[in-house]
Amino acid sequence: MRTWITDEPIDVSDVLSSVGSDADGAALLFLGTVREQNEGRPVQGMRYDAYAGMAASVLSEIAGEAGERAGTDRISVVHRTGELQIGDVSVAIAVSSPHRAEAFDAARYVIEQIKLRLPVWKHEHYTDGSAEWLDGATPPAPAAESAAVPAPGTVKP
Amino acid sequence: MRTWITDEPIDVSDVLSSVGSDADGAALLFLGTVREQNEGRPVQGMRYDAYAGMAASVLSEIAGEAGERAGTDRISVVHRTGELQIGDVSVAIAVSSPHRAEAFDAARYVIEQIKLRLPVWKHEHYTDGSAEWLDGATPPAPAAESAAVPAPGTVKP
Amino acid sequence: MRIQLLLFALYRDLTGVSELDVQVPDGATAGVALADLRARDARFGRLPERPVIAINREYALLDAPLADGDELALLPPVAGG
Amino acid sequence: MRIQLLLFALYRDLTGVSELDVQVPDGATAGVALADLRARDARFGRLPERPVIAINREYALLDAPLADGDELALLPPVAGG
Repeated sequence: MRTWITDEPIDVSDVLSSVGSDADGAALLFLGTVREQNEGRPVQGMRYDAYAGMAASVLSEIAGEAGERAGTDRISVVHRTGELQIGDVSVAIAVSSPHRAEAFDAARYVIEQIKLRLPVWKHEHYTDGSAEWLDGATPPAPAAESAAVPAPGTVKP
Repeated sequence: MRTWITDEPIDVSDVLSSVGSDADGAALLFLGTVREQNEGRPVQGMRYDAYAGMAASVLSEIAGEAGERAGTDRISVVHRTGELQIGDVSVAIAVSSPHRAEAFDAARYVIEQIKLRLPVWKHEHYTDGSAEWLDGATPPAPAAESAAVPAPGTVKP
Repeated sequence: MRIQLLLFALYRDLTGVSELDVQVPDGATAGVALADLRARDARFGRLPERPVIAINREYALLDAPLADGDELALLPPVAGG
Repeated sequence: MRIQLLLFALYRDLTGVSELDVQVPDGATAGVALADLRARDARFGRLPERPVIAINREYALLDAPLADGDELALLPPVAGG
Protein backbone atom coordinates (compact mmCIF):
# COMPACT_ATOMS: atom_id res chain seq x y z
CA MET A 1 0.00 0.00 0.00
CA ARG A 2 1.54 3.28 -1.12
CA THR A 3 -0.23 6.62 -1.16
CA TRP A 4 1.18 10.07 -1.63
CA ILE A 5 0.52 13.67 -2.67
CA THR A 6 3.01 15.22 -5.06
CA ASP A 7 3.60 18.44 -6.94
CA GLU A 8 5.79 16.62 -9.47
CA PRO A 9 4.49 14.96 -12.67
CA ILE A 10 3.18 11.46 -11.95
CA ASP A 11 5.18 8.57 -13.37
CA VAL A 12 2.34 6.23 -14.31
CA SER A 13 4.57 3.26 -15.16
CA ASP A 14 6.06 3.53 -11.72
CA VAL A 15 2.61 3.56 -10.11
CA LEU A 16 1.52 0.53 -12.11
CA SER A 17 4.66 -1.46 -11.47
CA SER A 18 4.35 -0.85 -7.73
CA VAL A 19 1.42 -3.28 -7.66
CA GLY A 20 1.19 -6.83 -8.95
CA SER A 21 2.27 -10.12 -7.46
CA ASP A 22 2.45 -13.75 -8.54
CA ALA A 23 -0.81 -14.29 -6.65
CA ASP A 24 -2.65 -11.74 -8.75
CA GLY A 25 -4.48 -12.39 -12.00
CA ALA A 26 -5.69 -8.84 -12.50
CA ALA A 27 -4.13 -5.38 -12.38
CA LEU A 28 -5.87 -2.11 -12.98
CA LEU A 29 -4.57 1.40 -13.49
CA PHE A 30 -6.89 4.39 -13.43
CA LEU A 31 -5.74 7.84 -14.50
CA GLY A 32 -7.55 11.12 -14.10
CA THR A 33 -6.42 13.73 -16.62
CA VAL A 34 -7.11 17.41 -17.24
CA ARG A 35 -9.67 17.91 -20.02
CA GLU A 36 -9.60 20.62 -22.66
CA GLN A 37 -13.10 21.81 -21.82
CA ASN A 38 -15.55 21.73 -18.96
CA GLU A 39 -19.25 22.11 -19.67
CA GLY A 40 -18.40 23.71 -22.96
CA ARG A 41 -15.86 26.24 -21.64
CA PRO A 42 -12.40 25.88 -23.19
CA VAL A 43 -9.91 25.12 -20.42
CA GLN A 44 -6.38 26.47 -20.37
CA GLY A 45 -5.18 24.56 -17.33
CA MET A 46 -5.98 23.67 -13.77
CA ARG A 47 -4.42 24.39 -10.41
CA TYR A 48 -4.88 21.75 -7.72
CA ASP A 49 -4.64 23.03 -4.17
CA ALA A 50 -4.54 20.57 -1.30
CA TYR A 51 -4.56 20.57 2.46
CA ALA A 52 -1.45 18.49 2.02
CA GLY A 53 -1.00 17.08 5.51
CA MET A 54 -4.61 16.03 5.79
CA ALA A 55 -4.87 14.86 2.17
CA ALA A 56 -2.00 12.43 2.70
CA SER A 57 -3.76 10.78 5.61
CA VAL A 58 -7.19 10.75 3.96
CA LEU A 59 -5.66 9.15 0.86
CA SER A 60 -4.04 6.51 3.00
CA GLU A 61 -7.35 5.85 4.80
CA ILE A 62 -9.18 5.51 1.49
CA ALA A 63 -6.62 3.07 0.12
CA GLY A 64 -6.82 1.08 3.35
CA GLU A 65 -10.59 0.84 3.09
CA ALA A 66 -10.39 -0.19 -0.58
CA GLY A 67 -7.82 -2.83 0.25
CA GLU A 68 -9.98 -4.23 3.01
CA ARG A 69 -13.03 -4.40 0.74
CA ALA A 70 -11.05 -6.03 -2.05
CA GLY A 71 -8.84 -8.27 0.05
CA THR A 72 -5.60 -6.93 -1.41
CA ASP A 73 -2.77 -4.78 -0.11
CA ARG A 74 -1.47 -4.11 -3.64
CA ILE A 75 -2.83 -0.60 -4.00
CA SER A 76 -0.96 2.57 -4.93
CA VAL A 77 -2.56 5.97 -5.16
CA VAL A 78 -0.98 9.30 -5.97
CA HIS A 79 -2.65 12.69 -6.30
CA ARG A 80 -1.00 15.63 -7.97
CA THR A 81 -1.06 19.25 -6.81
CA GLY A 82 0.03 22.48 -8.44
CA GLU A 83 -0.37 23.77 -11.99
CA LEU A 84 -1.47 21.18 -14.55
CA GLN A 85 -1.87 21.43 -18.31
CA ILE A 86 -4.40 19.71 -20.56
CA GLY A 87 -3.68 15.98 -20.60
CA ASP A 88 -1.63 16.01 -17.41
CA VAL A 89 -2.37 13.22 -14.95
CA SER A 90 -3.98 14.53 -11.76
CA VAL A 91 -4.51 11.18 -10.06
CA ALA A 92 -3.25 7.64 -10.61
CA ILE A 93 -4.66 4.57 -8.90
CA ALA A 94 -3.18 1.11 -9.34
CA VAL A 95 -4.62 -2.07 -7.83
CA SER A 96 -3.83 -5.71 -8.32
CA SER A 97 -5.77 -8.65 -6.92
CA PRO A 98 -6.27 -12.36 -7.52
CA HIS A 99 -9.46 -11.77 -9.53
CA ARG A 100 -10.68 -8.92 -11.69
CA ALA A 101 -13.86 -7.94 -9.87
CA GLU A 102 -11.91 -6.89 -6.78
CA ALA A 103 -9.45 -4.78 -8.75
CA PHE A 104 -12.27 -2.95 -10.54
CA ASP A 105 -14.21 -2.43 -7.33
CA ALA A 106 -11.21 -1.20 -5.37
CA ALA A 107 -10.07 1.27 -8.05
CA ARG A 108 -13.59 2.58 -8.44
CA TYR A 109 -13.99 2.92 -4.68
CA VAL A 110 -10.75 4.89 -4.43
CA ILE A 111 -11.65 7.41 -7.13
CA GLU A 112 -15.20 7.89 -5.82
CA GLN A 113 -13.94 8.45 -2.29
CA ILE A 114 -11.24 10.83 -3.52
CA LYS A 115 -13.93 12.95 -5.13
CA LEU A 116 -16.01 12.82 -1.98
CA ARG A 117 -13.44 13.23 0.79
CA LEU A 118 -9.98 14.26 -0.35
CA PRO A 119 -9.25 17.84 0.75
CA VAL A 120 -8.21 19.04 -2.69
CA TRP A 121 -9.62 21.90 -4.75
CA LYS A 122 -9.50 22.68 -8.44
CA HIS A 123 -8.97 26.17 -9.77
CA GLU A 124 -9.81 25.98 -13.44
CA HIS A 125 -8.33 28.56 -15.83
CA TYR A 126 -10.17 29.23 -19.07
CA THR A 127 -8.74 30.32 -22.38
CA ASP A 128 -10.60 33.64 -22.04
CA GLY A 129 -8.43 34.48 -19.03
CA SER A 130 -11.08 33.86 -16.37
CA ALA A 131 -10.74 31.28 -13.62
CA GLU A 132 -13.04 29.52 -11.20
CA TRP A 133 -13.05 27.16 -8.26
CA LEU A 134 -14.87 24.04 -9.40
CA ASP A 135 -17.97 22.94 -7.53
CA GLY A 136 -17.11 20.24 -5.10
CA ALA A 137 -18.59 17.60 -2.87
CA THR A 138 -19.49 17.98 0.78
CA PRO A 139 -17.65 15.21 2.61
CA PRO A 140 -19.84 12.96 4.78
CA ALA A 141 -20.10 14.27 8.34
CA PRO A 142 -18.00 12.30 10.80
CA ALA A 143 -19.81 10.28 13.44
CA ALA A 144 -20.83 12.44 16.41
CA GLU A 145 -18.27 12.54 19.19
CA SER A 146 -20.56 10.76 21.65
CA ALA A 147 -21.27 7.95 19.18
CA ALA A 148 -17.55 7.35 18.81
CA VAL A 149 -17.22 6.58 22.51
CA PRO A 150 -17.89 2.87 22.99
CA ALA A 151 -20.66 1.98 25.43
CA PRO A 152 -19.41 0.57 28.74
CA GLY A 153 -18.45 -3.06 28.48
CA THR A 154 -17.96 -2.99 24.72
CA VAL A 155 -14.33 -1.89 24.79
CA LYS A 156 -12.10 -4.58 23.36
CA PRO A 157 -8.88 -5.29 25.23
CA MET B 1 -9.92 1.61 -31.83
CA ARG B 2 -7.10 -0.94 -32.02
CA THR B 3 -7.45 -4.66 -31.35
CA TRP B 4 -5.05 -7.47 -32.04
CA ILE B 5 -3.92 -10.98 -31.14
CA THR B 6 -0.19 -11.47 -30.64
CA ASP B 7 2.25 -14.18 -29.70
CA GLU B 8 4.79 -11.57 -28.59
CA PRO B 9 4.99 -10.11 -25.05
CA ILE B 10 2.52 -7.25 -24.61
CA ASP B 11 4.00 -3.77 -24.23
CA VAL B 12 1.56 -2.31 -21.69
CA SER B 13 2.88 1.27 -21.92
CA ASP B 14 2.27 1.14 -25.63
CA VAL B 15 -1.30 -0.08 -25.11
CA LEU B 16 -1.99 2.65 -22.56
CA SER B 17 -0.48 5.42 -24.63
CA SER B 18 -2.57 4.40 -27.64
CA VAL B 19 -5.64 5.82 -25.89
CA GLY B 20 -6.18 9.25 -24.34
CA SER B 21 -7.14 12.54 -25.90
CA ASP B 22 -7.52 16.14 -24.78
CA ALA B 23 -11.26 15.50 -24.55
CA ASP B 24 -10.80 12.72 -22.01
CA GLY B 25 -10.68 13.09 -18.24
CA ALA B 26 -10.28 9.38 -17.50
CA ALA B 27 -8.08 6.57 -18.75
CA LEU B 28 -8.13 3.00 -17.61
CA LEU B 29 -5.77 0.10 -18.20
CA PHE B 30 -6.73 -3.44 -17.28
CA LEU B 31 -4.20 -6.28 -17.32
CA GLY B 32 -4.85 -9.96 -16.99
CA THR B 33 -1.81 -11.87 -15.73
CA VAL B 34 -0.91 -15.52 -15.18
CA ARG B 35 -1.27 -16.52 -11.52
CA GLU B 36 1.01 -18.83 -9.61
CA GLN B 37 -1.84 -21.10 -8.57
CA ASN B 38 -5.32 -22.04 -9.62
CA GLU B 39 -7.74 -23.46 -7.08
CA GLY B 40 -4.80 -24.44 -4.92
CA ARG B 41 -2.74 -26.19 -7.62
CA PRO B 42 0.71 -24.65 -8.16
CA VAL B 43 0.93 -23.42 -11.74
CA GLN B 44 4.09 -23.61 -13.82
CA GLY B 45 2.81 -21.71 -16.83
CA MET B 46 0.00 -21.46 -19.32
CA ARG B 47 -0.36 -21.95 -23.03
CA TYR B 48 -2.97 -19.84 -24.77
CA ASP B 49 -4.32 -21.30 -28.01
CA ALA B 50 -6.54 -19.19 -30.22
CA TYR B 51 -8.58 -19.53 -33.36
CA ALA B 52 -6.54 -16.57 -34.50
CA GLY B 53 -8.49 -15.42 -37.51
CA MET B 54 -11.80 -15.53 -35.69
CA ALA B 55 -10.39 -14.17 -32.42
CA ALA B 56 -9.18 -11.04 -34.18
CA SER B 57 -12.63 -10.26 -35.51
CA VAL B 58 -14.44 -11.14 -32.26
CA LEU B 59 -12.05 -8.88 -30.35
CA SER B 60 -12.74 -6.07 -32.78
CA GLU B 61 -16.51 -6.62 -32.42
CA ILE B 62 -16.25 -6.55 -28.63
CA ALA B 63 -14.24 -3.33 -28.65
CA GLY B 64 -16.75 -1.80 -31.05
CA GLU B 65 -19.64 -2.69 -28.77
CA ALA B 66 -17.81 -1.32 -25.73
CA GLY B 67 -17.03 1.89 -27.55
CA GLU B 68 -20.64 2.31 -28.57
CA ARG B 69 -21.85 1.76 -25.00
CA ALA B 70 -19.28 4.15 -23.60
CA GLY B 71 -19.38 6.76 -26.34
CA THR B 72 -15.64 6.61 -26.98
CA ASP B 73 -13.47 5.30 -29.79
CA ARG B 74 -10.34 5.39 -27.62
CA ILE B 75 -10.15 1.67 -26.88
CA SER B 76 -7.22 -0.69 -27.41
CA VAL B 77 -7.32 -4.39 -26.67
CA VAL B 78 -4.63 -7.00 -27.17
CA HIS B 79 -4.74 -10.68 -26.31
CA ARG B 80 -1.65 -12.82 -26.09
CA THR B 81 -1.24 -16.37 -27.36
CA GLY B 82 1.48 -18.96 -26.88
CA GLU B 83 3.47 -19.98 -23.81
CA LEU B 84 3.20 -17.62 -20.84
CA GLN B 85 5.00 -17.65 -17.51
CA ILE B 86 3.70 -16.59 -14.09
CA GLY B 87 3.18 -12.83 -14.09
CA ASP B 88 3.06 -12.52 -17.88
CA VAL B 89 0.31 -10.33 -19.26
CA SER B 90 -2.29 -12.33 -21.18
CA VAL B 91 -4.63 -9.48 -22.01
CA ALA B 92 -4.41 -5.69 -21.90
CA ILE B 93 -7.37 -3.35 -22.28
CA ALA B 94 -7.02 0.43 -22.39
CA VAL B 95 -9.91 2.86 -22.59
CA SER B 96 -10.14 6.61 -22.28
CA SER B 97 -13.31 8.68 -22.13
CA PRO B 98 -14.48 12.10 -21.03
CA HIS B 99 -15.74 10.77 -17.68
CA ARG B 100 -14.67 7.89 -15.46
CA ALA B 101 -17.86 5.82 -15.37
CA GLU B 102 -17.68 5.13 -19.11
CA ALA B 103 -14.04 4.06 -18.97
CA PHE B 104 -14.74 1.64 -16.11
CA ASP B 105 -17.85 0.26 -17.80
CA ALA B 106 -16.16 -0.18 -21.17
CA ALA B 107 -13.08 -1.93 -19.78
CA ARG B 108 -15.24 -4.21 -17.67
CA TYR B 109 -17.48 -4.99 -20.63
CA VAL B 110 -14.48 -5.91 -22.77
CA ILE B 111 -12.97 -8.32 -20.26
CA GLU B 112 -16.31 -9.98 -19.48
CA GLN B 113 -17.07 -10.45 -23.18
CA ILE B 114 -13.55 -11.77 -23.82
CA LYS B 115 -14.16 -14.46 -21.23
CA LEU B 116 -17.54 -15.26 -22.74
CA ARG B 117 -16.89 -15.11 -26.48
CA LEU B 118 -13.25 -14.94 -27.48
CA PRO B 119 -12.18 -18.22 -29.12
CA VAL B 120 -9.14 -18.72 -26.93
CA TRP B 121 -8.27 -21.68 -24.72
CA LYS B 122 -5.94 -22.06 -21.77
CA HIS B 123 -3.75 -25.07 -21.27
CA GLU B 124 -2.49 -24.83 -17.73
CA HIS B 125 0.74 -26.61 -16.77
CA TYR B 126 1.25 -27.53 -13.13
CA THR B 127 4.50 -27.83 -11.23
CA ASP B 128 3.86 -31.58 -10.83
CA GLY B 129 4.19 -31.98 -14.61
CA SER B 130 0.49 -32.44 -15.33
CA ALA B 131 -1.52 -30.14 -17.57
CA GLU B 132 -5.17 -29.38 -18.20
CA TRP B 133 -7.47 -27.41 -20.43
CA LEU B 134 -9.24 -24.90 -18.22
CA ASP B 135 -13.01 -24.97 -18.01
CA GLY B 136 -14.46 -22.34 -20.24
CA ALA B 137 -17.63 -20.51 -21.05
CA THR B 138 -20.19 -21.46 -23.66
CA PRO B 139 -20.57 -18.44 -25.94
CA PRO B 140 -24.14 -17.18 -26.36
CA ALA B 141 -25.87 -18.81 -29.32
CA PRO B 142 -26.13 -16.52 -32.32
CA ALA B 143 -29.60 -15.40 -33.40
CA ALA B 144 -31.33 -18.00 -35.57
CA GLU B 145 -30.76 -17.52 -39.29
CA SER B 146 -34.41 -16.71 -39.98
CA ALA B 147 -34.48 -14.03 -37.27
CA ALA B 148 -31.48 -12.35 -38.88
CA VAL B 149 -33.38 -11.79 -42.12
CA PRO B 150 -35.23 -8.45 -41.86
CA ALA B 151 -38.98 -8.59 -42.33
CA PRO B 152 -40.17 -7.16 -45.67
CA GLY B 153 -40.35 -3.38 -45.62
CA THR B 154 -37.89 -3.00 -42.71
CA VAL B 155 -34.75 -2.97 -44.83
CA LYS B 156 -33.02 0.38 -44.55
CA PRO B 157 -31.75 1.88 -47.78
CA MET C 1 -19.23 -30.42 -51.50
CA ARG C 2 -16.01 -29.96 -49.53
CA ILE C 3 -15.49 -27.96 -46.38
CA GLN C 4 -12.51 -27.12 -44.23
CA LEU C 5 -12.93 -28.51 -40.68
CA LEU C 6 -10.99 -26.91 -37.82
CA LEU C 7 -10.69 -28.23 -34.27
CA PHE C 8 -9.15 -26.54 -31.26
CA ALA C 9 -7.83 -27.20 -27.79
CA LEU C 10 -9.60 -30.12 -26.05
CA TYR C 11 -11.38 -31.19 -29.25
CA ARG C 12 -8.06 -31.38 -31.02
CA ASP C 13 -6.68 -33.54 -28.20
CA LEU C 14 -9.75 -35.80 -28.18
CA THR C 15 -9.67 -36.47 -31.92
CA GLY C 16 -6.05 -35.97 -32.84
CA VAL C 17 -7.35 -33.75 -35.66
CA SER C 18 -6.60 -30.05 -35.97
CA GLU C 19 -7.54 -29.39 -39.57
CA LEU C 20 -9.23 -31.55 -42.16
CA ASP C 21 -10.48 -31.06 -45.68
CA VAL C 22 -13.68 -33.16 -45.80
CA GLN C 23 -16.44 -34.15 -48.20
CA VAL C 24 -19.94 -33.58 -46.81
CA PRO C 25 -23.41 -34.09 -48.37
CA ASP C 26 -24.39 -31.24 -50.69
CA GLY C 27 -26.60 -28.69 -48.95
CA ALA C 28 -25.94 -30.18 -45.51
CA THR C 29 -26.36 -28.08 -42.40
CA ALA C 30 -23.43 -28.02 -39.98
CA GLY C 31 -25.29 -30.50 -37.76
CA VAL C 32 -25.89 -32.91 -40.63
CA ALA C 33 -22.27 -32.62 -41.74
CA LEU C 34 -21.09 -33.45 -38.21
CA ALA C 35 -23.44 -36.43 -37.90
CA ASP C 36 -22.16 -37.66 -41.24
CA LEU C 37 -18.56 -37.33 -40.10
CA ARG C 38 -19.31 -39.08 -36.83
CA ALA C 39 -20.84 -42.01 -38.71
CA ARG C 40 -17.79 -42.33 -40.96
CA ASP C 41 -14.96 -41.61 -38.56
CA ALA C 42 -14.85 -42.93 -34.98
CA ARG C 43 -12.54 -40.13 -33.82
CA PHE C 44 -15.39 -37.63 -34.07
CA GLY C 45 -17.53 -39.82 -31.83
CA ARG C 46 -15.40 -38.52 -28.93
CA LEU C 47 -16.78 -35.00 -29.30
CA PRO C 48 -19.96 -33.71 -27.69
CA GLU C 49 -22.95 -34.16 -29.96
CA ARG C 50 -23.80 -30.48 -30.15
CA PRO C 51 -20.55 -28.52 -29.95
CA VAL C 52 -20.39 -24.76 -30.33
CA ILE C 53 -19.44 -24.05 -33.94
CA ALA C 54 -18.31 -21.22 -36.14
CA ILE C 55 -18.84 -21.03 -39.88
CA ASN C 56 -16.36 -18.85 -41.70
CA ARG C 57 -15.14 -17.41 -38.39
CA GLU C 58 -18.54 -16.46 -37.01
CA TYR C 59 -20.49 -18.26 -34.33
CA ALA C 60 -23.30 -20.20 -35.98
CA LEU C 61 -26.12 -22.59 -35.13
CA LEU C 62 -25.95 -26.28 -35.98
CA ASP C 63 -28.90 -25.87 -38.31
CA ALA C 64 -27.07 -23.27 -40.39
CA PRO C 65 -26.50 -24.49 -43.97
CA LEU C 66 -22.98 -25.02 -45.27
CA ALA C 67 -21.70 -24.06 -48.68
CA ASP C 68 -18.85 -25.51 -50.67
CA GLY C 69 -15.51 -24.20 -49.38
CA ASP C 70 -16.86 -23.11 -45.97
CA GLU C 71 -14.64 -23.17 -42.91
CA LEU C 72 -16.39 -25.05 -40.09
CA ALA C 73 -14.76 -24.77 -36.67
CA LEU C 74 -15.63 -26.89 -33.62
CA LEU C 75 -15.08 -24.82 -30.51
CA PRO C 76 -14.74 -26.12 -26.95
CA PRO C 77 -16.00 -23.75 -24.23
CA VAL C 78 -13.81 -20.66 -24.54
CA ALA C 79 -11.48 -19.31 -21.87
CA GLY C 80 -9.97 -15.99 -22.91
CA GLY C 81 -8.61 -13.36 -20.55
CA MET D 1 -6.44 29.37 24.33
CA ARG D 2 -4.87 29.72 20.89
CA ILE D 3 -5.54 27.69 17.80
CA GLN D 4 -4.11 27.59 14.32
CA LEU D 5 -6.75 28.46 11.74
CA LEU D 6 -6.29 27.28 8.14
CA LEU D 7 -8.36 28.28 5.12
CA PHE D 8 -8.28 26.85 1.62
CA ALA D 9 -9.32 27.56 -1.95
CA LEU D 10 -12.53 29.61 -2.17
CA TYR D 11 -12.53 30.40 1.56
CA ARG D 12 -9.02 31.74 1.25
CA ASP D 13 -10.11 33.94 -1.65
CA LEU D 14 -13.22 35.15 0.20
CA THR D 15 -11.36 36.17 3.34
CA GLY D 16 -7.85 36.87 2.11
CA VAL D 17 -6.68 34.64 4.97
CA SER D 18 -4.81 31.40 4.49
CA GLU D 19 -3.41 30.83 7.95
CA LEU D 20 -4.00 32.60 11.22
CA ASP D 21 -2.93 32.08 14.80
CA VAL D 22 -6.01 33.11 16.80
CA GLN D 23 -7.20 33.45 20.38
CA VAL D 24 -10.52 31.69 21.06
CA PRO D 25 -12.55 31.29 24.29
CA ASP D 26 -11.20 28.52 26.51
CA GLY D 27 -13.09 25.26 26.02
CA ALA D 28 -14.88 26.56 22.91
CA THR D 29 -16.25 24.15 20.37
CA ALA D 30 -15.23 24.75 16.76
CA GLY D 31 -18.65 26.31 16.12
CA VAL D 32 -18.30 28.70 19.06
CA ALA D 33 -14.78 29.62 18.00
CA LEU D 34 -16.00 30.44 14.48
CA ALA D 35 -18.93 32.50 15.76
CA ASP D 36 -16.51 34.39 17.98
CA LEU D 37 -14.19 35.05 15.04
CA ARG D 38 -17.08 36.17 12.87
CA ALA D 39 -18.15 38.68 15.55
CA ARG D 40 -14.66 40.11 15.83
CA ASP D 41 -13.49 40.05 12.20
CA ALA D 42 -15.75 41.00 9.26
CA ARG D 43 -13.71 38.94 6.80
CA PHE D 44 -15.04 35.73 8.32
CA GLY D 45 -18.59 36.93 7.77
CA ARG D 46 -18.10 36.09 4.11
CA LEU D 47 -17.89 32.37 4.85
CA PRO D 48 -20.87 30.02 5.10
CA GLU D 49 -22.14 29.74 8.66
CA ARG D 50 -21.59 26.03 8.95
CA PRO D 51 -18.52 25.15 6.87
CA VAL D 52 -17.06 21.67 6.76
CA ILE D 53 -14.14 21.61 9.19
CA ALA D 54 -11.22 19.48 10.17
CA ILE D 55 -9.56 19.50 13.56
CA ASN D 56 -5.97 18.34 13.56
CA ARG D 57 -6.36 17.04 10.00
CA GLU D 58 -9.48 14.98 10.60
CA TYR D 59 -13.01 15.84 9.58
CA ALA D 60 -14.91 17.00 12.65
CA LEU D 61 -18.33 18.32 13.65
CA LEU D 62 -18.83 21.94 14.59
CA ASP D 63 -19.78 20.89 18.11
CA ALA D 64 -16.42 19.18 18.64
CA PRO D 65 -14.43 20.83 21.44
CA LEU D 66 -11.11 22.54 20.67
CA ALA D 67 -7.97 22.32 22.73
CA ASP D 68 -5.09 24.75 22.98
CA GLY D 69 -2.78 24.39 19.98
CA ASP D 70 -5.34 22.64 17.78
CA GLU D 71 -5.26 23.09 14.02
CA LEU D 72 -8.73 24.10 12.79
CA ALA D 73 -9.22 23.99 9.02
CA LEU D 74 -12.19 25.43 7.14
CA LEU D 75 -12.80 23.35 4.03
CA PRO D 76 -14.85 24.36 0.99
CA PRO D 77 -16.59 21.48 -0.81
CA VAL D 78 -13.76 19.23 -2.00
CA ALA D 79 -12.96 18.40 -5.62
CA GLY D 80 -10.20 15.83 -5.85
CA GLY D 81 -9.62 13.54 -8.76
